[in-house]
Amino acid sequence: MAPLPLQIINLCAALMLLLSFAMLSQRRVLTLVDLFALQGLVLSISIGVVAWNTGQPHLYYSAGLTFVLKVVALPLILHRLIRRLDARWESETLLNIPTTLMAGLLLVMFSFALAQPISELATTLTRGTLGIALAVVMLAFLMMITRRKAVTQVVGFLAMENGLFFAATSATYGMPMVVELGVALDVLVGTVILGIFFFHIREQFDSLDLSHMESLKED
Amino acid sequence: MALLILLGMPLAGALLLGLLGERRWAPELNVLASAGTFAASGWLTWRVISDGPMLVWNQQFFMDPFNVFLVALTALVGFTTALFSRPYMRIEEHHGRVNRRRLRLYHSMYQLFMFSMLLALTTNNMGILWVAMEGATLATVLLVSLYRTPASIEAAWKYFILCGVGISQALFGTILLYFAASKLLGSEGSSALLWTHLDQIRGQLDPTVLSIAFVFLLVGYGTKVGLAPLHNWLPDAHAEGPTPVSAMLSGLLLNVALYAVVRCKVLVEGSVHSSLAGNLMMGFGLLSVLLAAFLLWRQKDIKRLFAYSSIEHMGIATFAFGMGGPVANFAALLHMTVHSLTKSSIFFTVGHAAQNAGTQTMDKIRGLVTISPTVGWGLMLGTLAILGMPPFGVFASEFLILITAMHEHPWTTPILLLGLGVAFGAIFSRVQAMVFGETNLQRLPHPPVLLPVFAHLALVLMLGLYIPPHLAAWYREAARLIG
Amino acid sequence: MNITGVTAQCTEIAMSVAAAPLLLGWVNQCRAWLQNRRGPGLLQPYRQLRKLFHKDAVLAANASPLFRLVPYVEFASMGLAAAIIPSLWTGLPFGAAADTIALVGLFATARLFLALAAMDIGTAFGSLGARREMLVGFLAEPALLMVFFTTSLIANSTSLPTIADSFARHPLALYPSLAFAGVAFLMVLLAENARIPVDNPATHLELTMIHEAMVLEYSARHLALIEWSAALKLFNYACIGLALFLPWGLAQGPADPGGLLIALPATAFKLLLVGAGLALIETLNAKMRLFRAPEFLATAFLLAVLGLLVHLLLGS
Amino acid sequence: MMTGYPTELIAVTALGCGWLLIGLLALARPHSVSWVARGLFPLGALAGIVLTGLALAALHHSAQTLVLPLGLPQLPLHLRLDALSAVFLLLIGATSAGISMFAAGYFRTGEGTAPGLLALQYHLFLASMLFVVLADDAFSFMIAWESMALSSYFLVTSQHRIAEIRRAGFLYLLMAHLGAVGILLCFGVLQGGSWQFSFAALRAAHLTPLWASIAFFLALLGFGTKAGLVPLHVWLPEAHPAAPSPVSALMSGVMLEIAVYGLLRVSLDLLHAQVWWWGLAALGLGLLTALYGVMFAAVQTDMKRLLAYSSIENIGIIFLGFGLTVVFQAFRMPVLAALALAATLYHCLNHAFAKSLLFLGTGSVLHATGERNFGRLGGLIHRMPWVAWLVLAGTLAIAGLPPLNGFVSEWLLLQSFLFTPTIPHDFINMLLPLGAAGLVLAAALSGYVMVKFYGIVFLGQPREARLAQARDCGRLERLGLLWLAAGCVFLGLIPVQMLALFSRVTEELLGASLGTLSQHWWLLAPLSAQRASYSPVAFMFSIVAFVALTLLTVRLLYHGRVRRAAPWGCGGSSLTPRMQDTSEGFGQPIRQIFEPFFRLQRELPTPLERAPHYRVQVEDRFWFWLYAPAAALVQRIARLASVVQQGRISVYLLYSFLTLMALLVLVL
Repeated sequence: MAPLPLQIINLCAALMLLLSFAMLSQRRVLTLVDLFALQGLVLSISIGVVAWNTGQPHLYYSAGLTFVLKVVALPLILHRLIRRLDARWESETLLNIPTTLMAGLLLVMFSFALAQPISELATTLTRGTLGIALAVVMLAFLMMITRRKAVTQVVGFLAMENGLFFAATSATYGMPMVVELGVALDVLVGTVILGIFFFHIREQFDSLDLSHMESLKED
Repeated sequence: MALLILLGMPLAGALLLGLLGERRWAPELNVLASAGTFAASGWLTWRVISDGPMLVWNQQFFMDPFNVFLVALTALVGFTTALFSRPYMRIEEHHGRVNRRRLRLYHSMYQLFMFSMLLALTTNNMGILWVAMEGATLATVLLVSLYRTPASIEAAWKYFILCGVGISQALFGTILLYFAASKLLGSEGSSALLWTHLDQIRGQLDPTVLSIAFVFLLVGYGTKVGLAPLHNWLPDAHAEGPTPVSAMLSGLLLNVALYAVVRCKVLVEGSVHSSLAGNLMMGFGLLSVLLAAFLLWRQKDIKRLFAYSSIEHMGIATFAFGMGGPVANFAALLHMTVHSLTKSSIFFTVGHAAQNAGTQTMDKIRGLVTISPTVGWGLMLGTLAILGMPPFGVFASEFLILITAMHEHPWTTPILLLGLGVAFGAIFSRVQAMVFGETNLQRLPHPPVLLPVFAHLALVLMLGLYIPPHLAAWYREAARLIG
Repeated sequence: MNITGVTAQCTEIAMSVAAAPLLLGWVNQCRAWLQNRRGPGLLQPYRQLRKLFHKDAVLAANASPLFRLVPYVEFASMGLAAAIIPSLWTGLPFGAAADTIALVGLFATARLFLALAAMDIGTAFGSLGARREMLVGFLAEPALLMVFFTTSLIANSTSLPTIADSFARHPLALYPSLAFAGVAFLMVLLAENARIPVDNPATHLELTMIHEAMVLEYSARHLALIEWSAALKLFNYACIGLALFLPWGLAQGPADPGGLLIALPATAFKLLLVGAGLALIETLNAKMRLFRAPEFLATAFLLAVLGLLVHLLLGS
Repeated sequence: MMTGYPTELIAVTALGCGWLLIGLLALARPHSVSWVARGLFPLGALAGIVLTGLALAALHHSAQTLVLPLGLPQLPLHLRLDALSAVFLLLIGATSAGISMFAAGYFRTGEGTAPGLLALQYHLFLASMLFVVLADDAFSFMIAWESMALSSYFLVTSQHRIAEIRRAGFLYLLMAHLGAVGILLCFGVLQGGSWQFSFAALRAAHLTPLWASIAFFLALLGFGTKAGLVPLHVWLPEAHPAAPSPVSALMSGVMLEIAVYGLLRVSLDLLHAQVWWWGLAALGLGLLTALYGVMFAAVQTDMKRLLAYSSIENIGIIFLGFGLTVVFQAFRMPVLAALALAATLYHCLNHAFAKSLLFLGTGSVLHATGERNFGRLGGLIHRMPWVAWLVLAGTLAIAGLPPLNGFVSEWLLLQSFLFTPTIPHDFINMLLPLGAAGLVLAAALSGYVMVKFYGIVFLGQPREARLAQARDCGRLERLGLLWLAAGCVFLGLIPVQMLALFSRVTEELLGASLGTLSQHWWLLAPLSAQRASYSPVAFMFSIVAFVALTLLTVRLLYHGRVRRAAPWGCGGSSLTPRMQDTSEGFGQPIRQIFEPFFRLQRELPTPLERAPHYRVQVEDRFWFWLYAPAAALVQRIARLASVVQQGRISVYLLYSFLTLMALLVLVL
């Protein structure tokens, strides 16, 4: 029987994976954002547990930062943007959803296989979760590939960051503080810039659909 | 101290320009800040040359011959680009493509971009390196979309998403690196992310983790280098942004990204004890050269043309770093130097040419040499230099790369040469048509500043015929570091 | 180089120059006989020359100095060629100054100048003739040189007197390669001297003429020199043929007065035979259509090359 | 044997820098014709004469070397002046002296590039050729080599407003670049793992026969491209005519020979000519080139294109000699190899003089009439006697007629062919003499070509009325032409002395001198006087004497009366200049005989046409066999490649994703 913290973290990991799949299959953009916020919440909980377990103070900061950023700030910004831009529905995905889910399943298996040799080296309690973190990253990647709306692509991008953070905590008990701060700053600034971009895109293309943005190519 | 000025100067410039950017003398301020940065880089270089590598500020910053030369190069090109940008942006304003508010954004982001590149180069922390690279992306996204045309928005969006995703992979790689190192160095503080520390223990790092990490790092930073097939953002971003930004992207950002890849490669090579990393880089390099060379034949837009040429040259440099060894590394460093000097000078002339014609479509640019001899000859000579014609420096580096390839991996030489030959035909046929012939262009409202162009070309010419002993020793030292 | 040598050399040139119209007359006479005509007599060419020399020269209004110079160059070239070719003696001093290759070059020079002169006036005929002449030349020259090559390889020398010497002094040997070379040479001779079947010296029909078309604008002394050099050319070619294929009886060097006594009648006799033979060939053959001429000459060239190959293959 | 202080080498280097300096000086007042043309070009010509002298002096010393503190750190620039370089320096100096002198009078304002810039490019061109010859390591060789290509490219495109010229320039530089790639690869193979790129090291490197053969063929490819070896010749007839005439002269007369120098340097000096079939390949290609070039020359309608094709022919002859050299050397017959090499070098020199002369002549014609097309020229001997008579010397020389220089080299080459049956190889000794047949055929055809060239341009009646306004060239131009024409005659008369000079080269490269050339200074008798001899002096003297004698005799014995009359009009009305034979007509027999080699496009008039129109165009088959398909292939691959960049961001992300996956799989 594993110690309790480990069980919690494993549970969080499973939840994150589940949420990733949920996001992959979700068409409503607002729900997608909610799911993203939920994932952020799970992430911050897991970071908190790791912090509690290892007693590293900077992980508490990290958990707090994650919470503020990914559960509160970003979903809020996204919600407001979506309302103002009226982009609630995802149009048809490039790959239909069942197929996407099947592909996602394969990706998860691949990620586990990839993480196997790495996890064996890990000394941390949470090493088993590295595969899941990688799977989350990959699933987010898949989502970005298959979606057509600018907003969903951004959500996918942010979900990828979630997976990265999860990897950072689960595998290594968090990156150095400086780095985490920097990463957080980048994410925030990036989201703001993206927000600005949405307006530009709408101004120029009258829609957030990415199919309008295929003019730059070789012919 | 020099480092402080080096990093502080653009940061302060960014803030100041962010506040005062709408003034009429903002471009001059931009030049001034860049000049200050350049001076600081000179000072820093001199310090490193005289005192050897330095490690400062809680070991967070690190200067060795490898990065100090890139710092100097970055600061130089940043300075000359600022010089060029002054009349260029005035003309753009005159043509009504930008207004004062945009110019404020432009100048401020310009300095921020410089800052993040210099930070990426000087930091010792792989995490900060990542942060700085991402910061550079963010700064340039706004620069690329400066004109707010549909095309520029599209280009910026693609740039942002592709590079963002790419750089996320790099973060994952960095995490894995940290993971591998923290077992040996402990996770206290940031020592497990400091390159100097990693470099010392690289032999003990776990090879499996490191090779997986390298894949992520290579794909991540490789996206920014513009390696095929991760290059797709590059031509769009180069073509749609303002020309000074294209010059900086091609001349500097790609170098910085390649720098990051090479730093990672050093660690991985040390750990894995096989040529895996090198082979991967060679593969990407060759693919980039070939793909870019053929795609060059399909170009209609002048800036896209040279963007593909940048992909090609980054491919060559990556290939050379992949081969490794003193000569190839030396050549690759030299190639980075001459490429960024040449390419930025080309973009300077290209910018003015496009302004002369009022379009970037190559079919509409004719007879540059008649309407503006300096722009025309600058473009012609720059093109010949970039195509690897002696006596320019690009030839020297390509010569070294080719002979090394012939020696170490003979089968790659025909591929490289095929790429170079095809690229030669593609670029030259177009440039010749633009430079020579009857003209249909208009004169510019402001006289172009072409000092940067010819200064760069003169430097490239010099490097082709004579590499000063100091510089050579420096390159050699850097090549030795890279291994 | 001694005084005897120079004297002999000059004598030889003088005799060639003097005898050349005679050979032409002989050929014409033979032809007339073969064609059941009486013929104008052996000396007709001399009369012709005399008449021409007496006339006033008429030059085209736009003739350049080159036009006036060419007859002299022509004549000099052929005279010089006579010096190279051993018609009576071998081992004359000038023999060393030019070998067979130079001889071919000399003929080419003469041809080139004549062609240039033909183009000088700018009439349609002139340039037509020049073009045809050069066409004949560019095929005939290599053939001639290949003939020389074969003989040179046999004799290990390119010097014509040496070749003749070595053929004459060596015990009789059968050289199959020389048979090919001989036929090729004969064909070249016919073509180069504007003989039937390539050209007809007696015609002025514009569709077919080659040599005559080139010299249409010449008159009086210029024409005389040209005609004379044409005769000399025929003489030279005949002597080349003799030196290569029937070299017996030549005097060995100028210091051999006894040899001359044999050489003179021997050469005269051989030339008589050659002239008669030529007349026979010309009578038996019809003039070819012009565009067949390249085929004729290509055959000559091929034969010459074949001769060379046969020599290399059989070593004889 | 490095001896003494490299005085000549330093002087030559300084001279090269002097040329560069002249070029830079021209930039001081780029638009002033009087400064550039009357001031600087004669200075450049003077430098050429000095260079000639220095080269002659250097031929009497052993090799000199110099290392400059320039270039790459591991590979400083090495310079070396040995006999082979000296011969080619002689060629550059002597020829360029004449050309520069001509150029001084030739360049005027208002023709494309500013005169100052032109002068810069011109002198850069000269200097780079000089440094090609001096270069003693791969890197400096490549720099000089490509600078040569680059500067000549700019010269070619100086009248860049004309679309064909731009096209020609592009083709030229592209081919030059491809050739340079071949040379670079060749050096890469040559170092054979030693990692040393000085020629001294390359010379010492030991290669297996396979690698040596690869190196040789790369060299043949690289230098052959520059020299215009068929089938790599397509750029030549486009680029040479496009350039201003002094530049055409330099390119045809000097640059092509520099390419030959490169080949000689690599294959004889660095590779030691080990394998006999290299020679056979060079010989075969040379033969093909010679015949192909002359055939195409015969059907041209543009006088400069005709000369360009004639250059191809001469390059073929030079390669023929080179191939023979290699064959002899590989069979260890150094004396014969020396003879063939001497012939090759001699032909280089002869071609340099004669072809430059002809190109300059066309330049004068072009200036006087503005016409390059044979169809609109004619009768210029009356208007431009100086040009016409001096060009005649070049015409005769190119046609290979005694006693001028072209004959001597062909004579020597034929003499060496006569020794091929002694080669100890059963098949080769029969095959090679046939090469002589080809050579003779080419030489004879070149006579045809030269008659066409000279006859149509200078003789006959002017085909256009405005040709009557043509003026003879100026004094400086005359001087230049005179220098080159004198060179043609002079080189024809002193073969013995020239061979003595070449003997130093053969000693150096092949280890055999030409032996005792002759007892007499005037009698050329290589190997043995019994075997073959030729005395151009006696020849020249006799023919002049004979002409004089005949003239005198005729004058003395007969009257000198001359009447002028209209030419015979065939019994009809007066002749018009349009009734003269055209260049198309002159080429017709050749077109017919060699029809399979040409790609002909004919437009024949139909009987019903109001304005009947006849046009015939001759095109190069190689272009359609080799180059057009290659270009189409590149385009096709490019079109395929452009699928990669099709605009959709999802696909781009997919690439990234797949790359990541693939690499991960690879790593695992």
